[in-house]
Amino acid sequence: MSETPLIADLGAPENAPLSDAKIGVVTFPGTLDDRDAARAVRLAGATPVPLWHADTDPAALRGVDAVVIPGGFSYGDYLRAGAIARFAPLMAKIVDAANSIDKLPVLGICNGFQILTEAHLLPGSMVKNDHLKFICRDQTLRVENNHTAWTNEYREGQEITIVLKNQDGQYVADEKTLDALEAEGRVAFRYVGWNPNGSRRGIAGITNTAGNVVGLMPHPEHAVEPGFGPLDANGTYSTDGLGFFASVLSTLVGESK
Amino acid sequence: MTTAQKFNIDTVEHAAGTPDVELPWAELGLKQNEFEEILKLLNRRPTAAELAMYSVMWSEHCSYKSSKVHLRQFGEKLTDEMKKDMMVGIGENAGVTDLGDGWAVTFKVESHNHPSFVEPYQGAATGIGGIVRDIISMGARPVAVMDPLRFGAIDHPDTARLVHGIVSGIGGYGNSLGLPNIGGEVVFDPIYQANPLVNALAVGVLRHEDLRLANASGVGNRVVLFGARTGGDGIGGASVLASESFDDTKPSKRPAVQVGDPFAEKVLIECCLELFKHSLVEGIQDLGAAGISCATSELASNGEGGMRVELTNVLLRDPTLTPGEILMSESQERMMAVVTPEHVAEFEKVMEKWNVEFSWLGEVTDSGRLVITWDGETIVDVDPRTVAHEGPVYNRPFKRPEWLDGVQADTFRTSAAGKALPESGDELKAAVLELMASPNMCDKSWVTKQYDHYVGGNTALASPDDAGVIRVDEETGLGVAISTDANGRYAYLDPYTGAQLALAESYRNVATSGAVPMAVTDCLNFGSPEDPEVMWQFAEAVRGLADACQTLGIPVTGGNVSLYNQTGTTAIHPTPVVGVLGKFDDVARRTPSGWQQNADGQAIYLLGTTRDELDGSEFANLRGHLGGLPPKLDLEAEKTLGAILINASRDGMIDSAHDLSEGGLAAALSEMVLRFGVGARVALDDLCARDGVDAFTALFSESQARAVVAVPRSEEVRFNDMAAARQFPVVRLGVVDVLATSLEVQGLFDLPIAELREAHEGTLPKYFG
Amino acid sequence: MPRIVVDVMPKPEILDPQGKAIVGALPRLGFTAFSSVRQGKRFELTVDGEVTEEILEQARNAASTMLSNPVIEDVVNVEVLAEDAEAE
Amino acid sequence: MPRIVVDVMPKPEILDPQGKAIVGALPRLGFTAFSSVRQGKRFELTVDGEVTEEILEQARNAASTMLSNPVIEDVVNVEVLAEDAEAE
Ligand SMILES: Nc1ncnc2c1ncn2[C@@H]1O[C@H](COP(=O)(O)OP(=O)(O)O)[C@@H](O)[C@H]1O
Ligand SMILES: [Mg+2]
Repeated sequence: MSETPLIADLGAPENAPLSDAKIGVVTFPGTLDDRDAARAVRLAGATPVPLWHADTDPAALRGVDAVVIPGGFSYGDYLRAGAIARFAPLMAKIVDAANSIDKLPVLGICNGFQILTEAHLLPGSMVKNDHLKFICRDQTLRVENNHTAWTNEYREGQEITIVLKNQDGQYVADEKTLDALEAEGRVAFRYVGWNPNGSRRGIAGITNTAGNVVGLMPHPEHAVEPGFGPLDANGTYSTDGLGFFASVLSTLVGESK
Repeated sequence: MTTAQKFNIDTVEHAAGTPDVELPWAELGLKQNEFEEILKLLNRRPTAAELAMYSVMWSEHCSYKSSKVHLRQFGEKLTDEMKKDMMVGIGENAGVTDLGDGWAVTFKVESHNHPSFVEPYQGAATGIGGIVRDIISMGARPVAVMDPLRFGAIDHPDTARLVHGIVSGIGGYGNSLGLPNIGGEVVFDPIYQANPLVNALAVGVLRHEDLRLANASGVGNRVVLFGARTGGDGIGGASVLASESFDDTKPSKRPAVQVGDPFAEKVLIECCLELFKHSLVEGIQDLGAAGISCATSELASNGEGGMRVELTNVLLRDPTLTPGEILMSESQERMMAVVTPEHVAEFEKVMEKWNVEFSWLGEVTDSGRLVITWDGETIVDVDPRTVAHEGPVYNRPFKRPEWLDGVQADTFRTSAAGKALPESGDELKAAVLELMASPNMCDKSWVTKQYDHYVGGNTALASPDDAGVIRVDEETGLGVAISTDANGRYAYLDPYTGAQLALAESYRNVATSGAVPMAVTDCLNFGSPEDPEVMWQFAEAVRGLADACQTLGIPVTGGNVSLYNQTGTTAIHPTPVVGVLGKFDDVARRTPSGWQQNADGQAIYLLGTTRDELDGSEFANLRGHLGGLPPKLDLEAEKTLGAILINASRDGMIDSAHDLSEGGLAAALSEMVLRFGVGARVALDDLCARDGVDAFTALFSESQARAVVAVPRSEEVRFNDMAAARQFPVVRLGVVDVLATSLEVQGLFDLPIAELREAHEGTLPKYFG
Repeated sequence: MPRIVVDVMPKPEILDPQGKAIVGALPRLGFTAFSSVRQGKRFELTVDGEVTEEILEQARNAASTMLSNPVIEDVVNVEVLAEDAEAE
Repeated sequence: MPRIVVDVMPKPEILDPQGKAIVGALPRLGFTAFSSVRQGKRFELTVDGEVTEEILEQARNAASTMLSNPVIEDVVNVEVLAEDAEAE
């Protein structure tokens, strides 16, 4: 078995209602936010399950109910962000499961989003920020679509503050694709106030047609614990990121009913 | 033909038979007496490979030959109290301090000054890479980095190149490793023009049982090199070794600079942590300066005393490298470990899982000799201690500079710059704005927003707070705080006191965040040790630092010395960068450095005494003056202040706190307002009356052992009682006013936050885009 | 040893932030002749032995599947590097 | 409009982490023919009007002073792009 080393305590809090929901967290070489994503899953009351990029076992997905592809610099972001990771054996399984009738919920955060576009699970791509620098800031987003597997616990139009940190975060796609995304309501999140990287139409995140695959550049897993994340407009700690994980749990509960 | 013959290799046998061969020892930086010492040690001439090893290991950088006699004080002045929590002290890759609950922390600061001047991006990037490997080699998981930086004048034509390159290099490497950057320094001063200082600090945490040291013990244990392949990095200057026979005329091409591969290092970190978790290595050492020469000789001499290595087993990036060059190469992202034979298979499995290249080089012996072969023929046969630890030690002459009396006599108040000082409200307001927009006091977020400070999810405070705070244990909230500080101007005016003031400030910053100071690391950046005046500055700074550590009761656990930071005969200001680490039982108790949104009506107090101390200050610097004596040091007052801040935060008596340092009260109040955009109304009258100073002095003096705090109304009595019990001066300045949109200094000026922010935040973008 | 060059450029309709920054900076250094700049990538793939048509085909496939992302980039060139270029 | 191509490669003796990562990944996709990969940059500078020798000289200067970092990179090529290449 390929265990991801040193993801801290992986158990959900005891007696959590959904602690038997298993959410996979993928580690590639160069992944950075896997431990944070696992923590967020745990704080949301589910059980994080480490998944290993190179796992070729037929059961490599280890029976998880959803998958998070966390942020970082897989393969150093060399060549293009996500370009090499996309070819990992595990990715083929994730793509199949996401496209299957079971519609495995998949969330790609930052580098995870980049990997999902390289894997063609989501349209468009990311290029360097328009200012060409890495940027780390507390970022406000508007939830444009609250019907996806990962956003149903938000209100439509709700503004949330989570962390943005990236170098290649400028979302680009051709006009036709952008128009289609808008028309189909597949823009899931938009930057509010300031567009931090020059993304087309202020797009911070998108969803696939079925709503089970969502990718975004900012990091919900860094806004789940008071005292350790971004500050909202009132200067208080934001835990707005928890909604992503609560949403997927609702989705799973809904399905099992 | 053997490989040795093919390469025309200089073997031990060959050396013994050819005593008269001319060796390029001078080109390799050795002095005549040092070369003679080598001849004596070996009782024959060294082989080319041995010469390579001795020359790099006996360099200033690796042997500390000029600084050693002074650095000893850090050990000699240790008291039992200071040793209490120190698990590993000076001498290992980094010091280790016990945090309790089975946790320990390791941290160290190092310089990468010169490489960063030559190639700013890669120089700074590999600076982070190097210090992080020191932390890994202790058995720890690195958890954060910091970057104290110093540049030339902000408007010098070369400064933008350095700022852009160095900042993106630190970010590019550190961000890719997943290490939050939690603090540092950005200072501009023409004295650093062609000598920017790029210091890098890393901190790591470990469970006690994971502690690893750099020693090769256990006869028969295997020695392995893993990570990146070995290339010609860092041996450019030693290209005389391109031909081991010293007669070849064609110099081979060697890289002028090293390029870092942060991805390779990230994989190396995870791979090492997996090795530690399964206890697969006995000893481990990172490869930094002097590469394999350093790793083999240190591991061997710290362990059983002997090692045998076959050098052709080293995986090469450049097949033209000669044995001497392989021994000297400083290629990044490599580690060396000692593994028992029974763990070899498991070790290899971990390497394969992480796709890390490795090669078995040899084994530990009890021969007392480090024997290196090349295709079976012996090319090195030395006592490893003579390479690693028994290098030359110099008692370099030092002499107090004659110019110093003149400089110290030239005080700010008696100088032309000290005339026509701001007095009226409008003048003082303008001066505050000028100060807060000045290169050293302005907002540094142009730099820090290029750094990830969230990754890991354990960052409880980061820049611009006084200290960076990292949670170590998620269950209990156990954590650490770190601050790094130095003031080159103070140290120039008086190196003994200047070094102590750096420690005092760092200590104060850590205490202000609410943590209990525990340990010290230092990076001593100075000019040439061959200049007796510089050597005097160095000796004084070390003496000062060691004395002050003793008084404060916290040990130096590791550090680094960077000499020769000078252009021609002009040395940089002596710049002892001091990092202090403190402990929190629960980081939830940390104190942020600004008024908070929910703090309306909280009382603002100033702790400490304000004197007329403007010499060496930021205000004097704005007026182009540097002379007089630095502010008075009072370590007992620092201790008391620290105790008050720590206890008050633990008992919920203060909600925000900010220490006073460069820029004095004016800077502290401005920064507290700007932190969360919350206004305040203060008055200086009581302070001025009590301390006998005018408003200008109250605002801009840099007297030490002071801090501003915000106390909830309900806690005022308790807070005052506590300060009184410790006989520490406090004065109430005013109140936090959430509705106010300004910093109002009653009777003098009302400074809108928006105006202050614009001045404060505009400076770096103006120069650097 | 022979090398195959693969050149990849951003698609014309995709904004190229690096090219834009360069074209803005050139005039400040006195280089005024250029109205636009685009920055792409050049890969040099070393082949041990002879470059057969099959190997060239591998290079073309690698160029379109991995070395470029067709959403934002075009492969503009795949060719064997002239022998003399190797000398330098 | 005519374009000048500037090709910049990491110096051969300098580590190229990107090339290293690519050469490690290629075999996993079945591209086994390549023993090493180096990744450099390709710039296309557009000229309004004719490419004179003076403009080409500007391009060469820009290549060595701004488009490359001479400490770690070599300019391997500065040339006018053949007209037909513009079509695509
Ligand atoms: N200024 C200093 N203060 C305290 N310890 C120092 C100082 N400079 C060097 N040291 C210690 O000397 C030892 C050797 O230093 P160094 O050569 O930098 O280590 P490394 O080989 O791990 O880079 C280390 O333990 C280091 O902490
Ligand atoms: Mg070390």
